[in-house]
Amino acid sequence: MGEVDLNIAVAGIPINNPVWTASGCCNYGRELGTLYPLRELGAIVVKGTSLDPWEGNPGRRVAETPSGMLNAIGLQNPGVEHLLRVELPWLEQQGATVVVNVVGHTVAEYVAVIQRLAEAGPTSVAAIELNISCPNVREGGIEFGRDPSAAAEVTRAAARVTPWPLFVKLSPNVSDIIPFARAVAEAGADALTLINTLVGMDIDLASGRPVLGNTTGGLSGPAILPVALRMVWDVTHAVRIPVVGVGGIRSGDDAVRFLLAGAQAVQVGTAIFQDPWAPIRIRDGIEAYLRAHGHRSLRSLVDAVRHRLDG
Amino acid sequence: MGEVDLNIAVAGIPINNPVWTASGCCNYGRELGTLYPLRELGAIVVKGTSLDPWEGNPGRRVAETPSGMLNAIGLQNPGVEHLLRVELPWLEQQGATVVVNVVGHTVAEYVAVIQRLAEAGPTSVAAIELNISCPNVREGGIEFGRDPSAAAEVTRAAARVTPWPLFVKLSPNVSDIIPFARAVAEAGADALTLINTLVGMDIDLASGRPVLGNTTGGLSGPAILPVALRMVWDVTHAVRIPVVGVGGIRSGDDAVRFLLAGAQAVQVGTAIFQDPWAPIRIRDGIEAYLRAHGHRSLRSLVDAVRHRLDG
Amino acid sequence: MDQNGLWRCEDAAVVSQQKSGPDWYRLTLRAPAIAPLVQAGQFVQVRVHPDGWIGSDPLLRRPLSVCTVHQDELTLIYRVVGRGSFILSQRQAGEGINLLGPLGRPFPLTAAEQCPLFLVGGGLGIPPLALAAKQTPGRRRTAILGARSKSYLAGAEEVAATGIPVLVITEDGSSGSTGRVTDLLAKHLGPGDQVWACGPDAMLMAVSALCDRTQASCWLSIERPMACGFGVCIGCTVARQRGGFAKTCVDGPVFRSTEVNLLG
Amino acid sequence: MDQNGLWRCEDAAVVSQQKSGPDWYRLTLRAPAIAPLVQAGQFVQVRVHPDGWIGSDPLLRRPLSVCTVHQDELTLIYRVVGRGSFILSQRQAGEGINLLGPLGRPFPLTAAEQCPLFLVGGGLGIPPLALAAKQTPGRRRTAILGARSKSYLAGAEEVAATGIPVLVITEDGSSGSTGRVTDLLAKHLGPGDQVWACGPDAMLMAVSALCDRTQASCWLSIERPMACGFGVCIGCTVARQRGGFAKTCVDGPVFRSTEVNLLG
Ligand SMILES: Cc1cc2nc3c(=O)[nH]c(=O)nc-3n(C[C@H](O)[C@H](O)[C@H](O)COP(=O)(O)OP(=O)(O)OC[C@H]3O[C@@H](n4cnc5c(N)ncnc54)[C@H](O)[C@@H]3O)c2cc1C
Ligand SMILES: Cc1cc2nc3c(=O)[nH]c(=O)nc-3n(C[C@H](O)[C@H](O)[C@H](O)COP(=O)(O)OP(=O)(O)OC[C@H]3O[C@@H](n4cnc5c(N)ncnc54)[C@H](O)[C@@H]3O)c2cc1C
Ligand SMILES: Cc1cc2nc3c(=O)[nH]c(=O)nc-3n(C[C@H](O)[C@H](O)[C@H](O)COP(=O)(O)O)c2cc1C
Ligand SMILES: Cc1cc2nc3c(=O)[nH]c(=O)nc-3n(C[C@H](O)[C@H](O)[C@H](O)COP(=O)(O)O)c2cc1C
Ligand code: FES
Ligand code: FES
Repeated sequence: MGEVDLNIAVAGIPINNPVWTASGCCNYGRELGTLYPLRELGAIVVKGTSLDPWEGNPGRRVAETPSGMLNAIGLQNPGVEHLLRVELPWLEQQGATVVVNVVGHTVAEYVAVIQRLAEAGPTSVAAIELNISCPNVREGGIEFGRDPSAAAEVTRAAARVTPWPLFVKLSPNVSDIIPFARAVAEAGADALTLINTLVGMDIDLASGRPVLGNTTGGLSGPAILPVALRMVWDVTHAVRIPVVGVGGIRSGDDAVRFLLAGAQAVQVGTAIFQDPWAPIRIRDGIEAYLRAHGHRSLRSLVDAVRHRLDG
Repeated sequence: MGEVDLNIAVAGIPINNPVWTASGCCNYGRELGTLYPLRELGAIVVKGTSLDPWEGNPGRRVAETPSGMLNAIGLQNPGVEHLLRVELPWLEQQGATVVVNVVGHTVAEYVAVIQRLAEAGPTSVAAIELNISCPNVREGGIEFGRDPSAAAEVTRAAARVTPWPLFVKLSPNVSDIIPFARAVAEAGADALTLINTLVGMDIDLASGRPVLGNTTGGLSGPAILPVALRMVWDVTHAVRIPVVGVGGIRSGDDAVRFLLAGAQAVQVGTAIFQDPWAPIRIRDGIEAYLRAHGHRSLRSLVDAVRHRLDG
Repeated sequence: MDQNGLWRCEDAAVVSQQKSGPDWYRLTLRAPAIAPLVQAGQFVQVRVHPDGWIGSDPLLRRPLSVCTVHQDELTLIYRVVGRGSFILSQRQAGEGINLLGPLGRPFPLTAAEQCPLFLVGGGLGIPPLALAAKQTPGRRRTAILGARSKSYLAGAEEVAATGIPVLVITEDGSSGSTGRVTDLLAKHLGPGDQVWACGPDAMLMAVSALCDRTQASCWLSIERPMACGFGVCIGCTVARQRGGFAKTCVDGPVFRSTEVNLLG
Repeated sequence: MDQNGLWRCEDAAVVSQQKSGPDWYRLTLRAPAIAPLVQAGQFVQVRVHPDGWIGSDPLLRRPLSVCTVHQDELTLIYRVVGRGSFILSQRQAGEGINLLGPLGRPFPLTAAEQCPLFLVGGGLGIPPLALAAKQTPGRRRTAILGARSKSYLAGAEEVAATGIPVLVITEDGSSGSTGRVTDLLAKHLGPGDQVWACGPDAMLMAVSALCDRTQASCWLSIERPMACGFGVCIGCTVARQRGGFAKTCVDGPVFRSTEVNLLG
């Protein structure tokens, strides 16, 4: 049996396999890098990066839930200058393919992060991923990701300044995700990542108060897989730009479900916490599936699904 | 140690304990009735009832997911006449407290079901629960539950004709649940039930096609508990009418979390499938919690939480 | 807990668990409340987790047909196909396994018909036929059992142990004749005969079509994914020929072939 | 899988598991890749499920400090407080348990200071002090161990076995003197002394305040809920006195008391 070719280009970025690590679940790669070469990952999506350092939330930040977890990290990160000075040079040495997840409180902040990156022009960066699940301080704290026109506005502004392909990561906490997908696609997104976390909470029985310092948190892990898969399916049936699926993936079979729903790549987040080798296992699982189903390449599966979607 | 009093009135319905069975998860009570007296349940919310019989969906209807399940029953039910003729007389004999979950494709259908019930005036019925997660055929299939004005319209029409307290059961598949809660409260709802299922799907690896006959299905079970709890919390902090919490509850501790979030009662759905005695276990678990925390009555906990919400 | 209904919930004790084929197991449980009640064709809903397991995944019970009953013990024969059956296969003698049952409508055991009765089973459809053979002592029965090859004839031993004539057929000819159960059935079935069949949908449809052509009466035991197994979720439906859907867990799993439409 | 990093992943074999108190257990594992690397104060991330368990609940690993190391074996002492620790308590000799480790910043073992060192532990904070005593042979150490009552002094035996002087105090006086660890520590601590403390936040804050007053230096081992345990999620933070948050899993769990603000 010959090799299965896992190479694929997503929105013009060539990647050697479709399994990426999700933002916020692999930091800047140094920890996983002690376990295996980061080149083994299709891409590494680094922690949400802001213009200035963000402190993150006080109090308890994580809690376990049935087949899932809540997090309220509050996008703690050391800012774009640190990324450029410390993390990207190291990532470049590792030969990693880097996607920078960008966060901001205003359109101007998102734009400034991308401009600063563009100015410095690090060669390890392959794409920008806009995390629009941030509170839009100008609009009274409503997330960019919960209003299609705000989502389009930040996308348009980012598309104007990015020298790299632009991925927009959508929030699942909406009545209908399709208008968001359409709005950001029209505003210049090259690809979509979905989904971010669902909003949830836990309450402590002893105190009667919320467990998390931030009251609510983002629900991730296997529990949300069916919701993520449905949103990927909805969006691939509605827009033509590539989709990267994320949400609860912990096996090759899980990942293949997203590919069958029309995604061209997947990201792995929470599964890393239980098993830091999860992305490698998942990649190998996809390869095994392709081989068992007579595909010589990932491209062949992705094209077959695309054909079905178009048909 | 004295007895803990679990009696409470929710929107004017006196119930002997706060644990109800959720609609669609106990049929009309006959099956559970072979295991324990239905009077042991705070109330039984019967299967969604339509004017004429609904056939339900073809193809596969259920699938398991991590800590959850998907269902695409399609609201199969034998219609309101059957309920009146066959089920309610039997439920009355059992001394059960019945809540009728009502479904329809148009406002007129919802109204007609309630009018028919009102006409017949069965004494076992204690309340009406509007399930507004139905496709609104007049509005091109968009759910009543996904548009606050459609939700308000059907609520207003139902409130006008119901002789019983009116509960409205909200869909979690919305960007912000508060406008829905406010809209239906203003339109005359006496109480809110939340949440219904999240939309999800699964894909079969062998065929590459959706597992469920209906493509998507409703996600229920422990996986969704954090989302349900957050929505109950959001709504009890925004509106004054009573809230009944539902979503993934399978233990007394789970139920207490909802009471601490401001719910006055809970419903148990999916947990029944694993353990038909779950509602009884959960009731006993709430009682044990109240005793351990020095509450002589459920009322005392509910009032303490209300006080905190108002404070 | 009051358990005066027709079905019970009990912590059964594992008497023995053996791997008996490439991917299938024999599990014998001491279940004094449930075992004596089981009628052929009925099933139990099995909680696969270890005693006291605290966790919600896998969430649902797994339905398994009862293969044989000896006093207060019952034997299940099952194939490891996914995580539920895998976890079940790890349970060992002495451990407890929680069961709900017996559930479902059995084969028409009480119909005192005099015609020949064919018990037709394919693969994991064979096990319940052992109890069917045992519980129809007054009837002229023949078992026709098929599988892809010899080692997949799970439950054939139990059927043979009842003493009724057994005809075996495998797709690769490794046991009995070569072919499928309908090939054998076609040779023996006559007008007015009766067939009880259990196996994959494709087999059931072929058997049912053969019965129609031969004017034999036919009962099918149908598997559908279940959430509850006791009638409350309406998740396990099969289309009725006259329209609408029946629940396979309480209206079935055994249906008259003319009642249901397996493709509907 | 390549495991050339400083932390490893291995299927450790359960050598023994004993219930050793009202609600706590001693678990000894053969972990040849991890055991030799462990420094006092470090922990392992334990997958509590049985081998091959297929399911996603509980989802996360559970962090447990290493109590003692003997060649390729390590001993964990843990309390059953929830479902993860309950499931762990059901694992038996011969079974496999998957570990990640050793993780975290240990106590400042290499600092060759000459001052007296007090190892202060409360409740389930006692176990890691056994390894701390073992790995500081050149220093003048005293252990001060407290719990609510005698049977909750989990790990005190292991500390005593290192041969260092041990002072015990319980809230009910059932072992040693009556009161809290700070009552004893106050009697012995002098300026310039050093304290390594492990226990609940309230105890750590009291110890830290006492050290400040006494002008002793103080290290605290801090427990925070963790998702990953190896630095990628930023979920396990404690506030830094100079602002911002530190990760307890890689920047800690052991911190200089002046670095952190337990209330922040
Ligand atoms: C009435 C009835 C009797 C049965 N009797 C037997 C028997 O005697 N021996 C035997 O080996 N198998 C039998 N089955 C099939 C058996 O229930 C499934 O093989 C088993 O549930 C698979 O679970 P899993 O977790 O290993 O697989 P998974 O595929 O991981 O299960 C995932 C979900 O799909 C459901 N599922 C998967 N396959 C089937 C199937 N074929 N039928 C129904 N649901 C399925 C499971 O219950 C579960 O909810 C019977 C099924 C029914 C409905
Ligand atoms: C670095 C470190 C070392 C530890 N060493 C020990 C030890 O040697 N002995 C011991 O008995 N306990 C120790 N603990 C605490 C131990 O991790 C928890 O008691 C355990 O995780 C509880 O899990 P559970 O599933 O039984 O409880 P649950 O309450 O069901 O757990 C639910 C979630 O909360 C987390 N959690 C609950 N309690 C704690 C806690 N006190 N600290 C951190 N997370 C918690 C769990 O990890 C899990 O994610 C340590 C914790 C940390 C952070
Ligand atoms: C601890 C944690 C931190 C996260 N931080 C970010 C982030 O900085 N930016 C972002 O876009 N998504 C973030 N996410 C969301 C994940 O990238 C991912 O979309 C989500 O967790 C669902 O995938 P999973 O179930 O595989 O974890 C975070 C998730 C977790 C669990
Ligand atoms: C099989 C099934 C059928 C359901 N049918 C209905 C229904 O008819 N009407 C309704 O309002 N909700 C229905 N629901 C939703 C439940 O009442 C409940 O809101 C949801 O399942 C979440 O609770 P749980 O996690 O406890 O199941 C159904 C749920 C399931 C699982
Ligand atoms: S499985 Fe629930 S009704 Fe049949
Ligand atoms: S637990 Fe994940 S960073 Fe510390």
